[in-house]
Amino acid sequence: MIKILYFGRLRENTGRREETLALPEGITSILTLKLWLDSEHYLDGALQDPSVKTMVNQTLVHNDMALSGDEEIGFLPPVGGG
Amino acid sequence: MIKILYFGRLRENTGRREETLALPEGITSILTLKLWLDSEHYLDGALQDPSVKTMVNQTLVHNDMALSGDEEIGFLPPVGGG
Amino acid sequence: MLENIEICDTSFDPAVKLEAFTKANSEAGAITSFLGQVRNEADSVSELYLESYPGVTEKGILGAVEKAKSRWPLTGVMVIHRTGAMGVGEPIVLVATAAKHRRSAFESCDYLMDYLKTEAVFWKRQKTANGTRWIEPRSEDYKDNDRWR
Amino acid sequence: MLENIEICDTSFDPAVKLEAFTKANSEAGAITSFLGQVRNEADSVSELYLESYPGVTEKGILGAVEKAKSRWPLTGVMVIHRTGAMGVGEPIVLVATAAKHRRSAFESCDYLMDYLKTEAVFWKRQKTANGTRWIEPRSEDYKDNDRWR
Repeated sequence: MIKILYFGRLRENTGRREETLALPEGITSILTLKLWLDSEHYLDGALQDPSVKTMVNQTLVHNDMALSGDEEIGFLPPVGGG
Repeated sequence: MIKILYFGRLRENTGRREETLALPEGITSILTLKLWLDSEHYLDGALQDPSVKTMVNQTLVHNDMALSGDEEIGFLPPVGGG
Repeated sequence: MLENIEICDTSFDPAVKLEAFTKANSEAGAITSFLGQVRNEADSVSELYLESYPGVTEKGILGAVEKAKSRWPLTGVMVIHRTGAMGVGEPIVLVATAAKHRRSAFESCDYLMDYLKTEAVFWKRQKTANGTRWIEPRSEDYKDNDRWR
Repeated sequence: MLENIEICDTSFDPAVKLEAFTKANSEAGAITSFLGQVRNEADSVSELYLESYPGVTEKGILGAVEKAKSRWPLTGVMVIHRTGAMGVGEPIVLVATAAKHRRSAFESCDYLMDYLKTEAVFWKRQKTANGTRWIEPRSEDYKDNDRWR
């Protein structure tokens, strides 16, 4: 199972803070997962926005990162505190 | 009467925090007052040191400032707090 | 080296925190602190909401503190950051640094605030009279942060 | 504009002063503070003694505060400075500035500290194991102060 975390505005876009699911058939990388989620949740490209960063098991990764189906995946819009 | 205030190391050089005296005869400016005090208190030129600033009635003045004999005169070595 | 990093989802008292830090660093010559509070804006911000990525956020701040310690000779560092909902006047962030001389204390505190504003893993939502919006660092914030590269 | 300038010849509690300042500036976004304390040095400073020129010292600090206010959009300024004899760990100076954004708060606090270190009318005597000596600003202090010209 993969656990997906949505932060900031992505949480509002998706209507959820997190979801846990089996990696759908044919989804093998961050890029394909993003495209699949985008269509699944009607995100209008929100995950494709270049300002959105992805973490796999709490480490920043690129779109071509392969997925095994047993990861924590975080989608991070631009950060900033203080 | 003039009131003379010595600060910082000048207080130790002169052995006093302040003194009040009548302007001695012939002493008409800061420059001549400094020379007179220097010899009076055996200051070895301490008041002539260019780092020592002079205030008359709490305003910075130059050596050629004339004295009337009714002033508060402060001798200030280099300042710095904090 | 005294170090205290806290991310907390309930209000904290900056006076209490800073007093403890000052006591623990009583022989440091210089302590600089920065307190960020929810501003009262013209368009009346009534609430600020911050979220973090637990684990990732702390790790990032710890990394910035390590960088600060390698760059300046510090004797103490404290970073306290709120998450959750905050009203006007409530503390958001408190950073304090202690060093022998004031330049190190000032610069490291300034550096850590720039990190927190632009790189720390937080998301910030503002509630105003016109609804809510997610806010990102201003271009000045990124520029400030670039000073340390 | 909240303003508080104090020169005091007995110890003050920085936590109490800063808490009052923070309360009075609860709607400012940013508060920077600097606390200078008597350091514990290798050559064991056992005491620091500071004297002022009453009237002149206050006027000078007030002038620096006015300059800070004209240079940065501040909502509050506090300067508290000790005179007399102080032991290791005792507070010497506390400066706090409040503004909408952090850059103004940081820079004005830094500026006021540079003024206090190099131009404020104080004289400072250090007592060490080897006797006493009057200390003047370091060349770094003058250099720091030149940044604001």
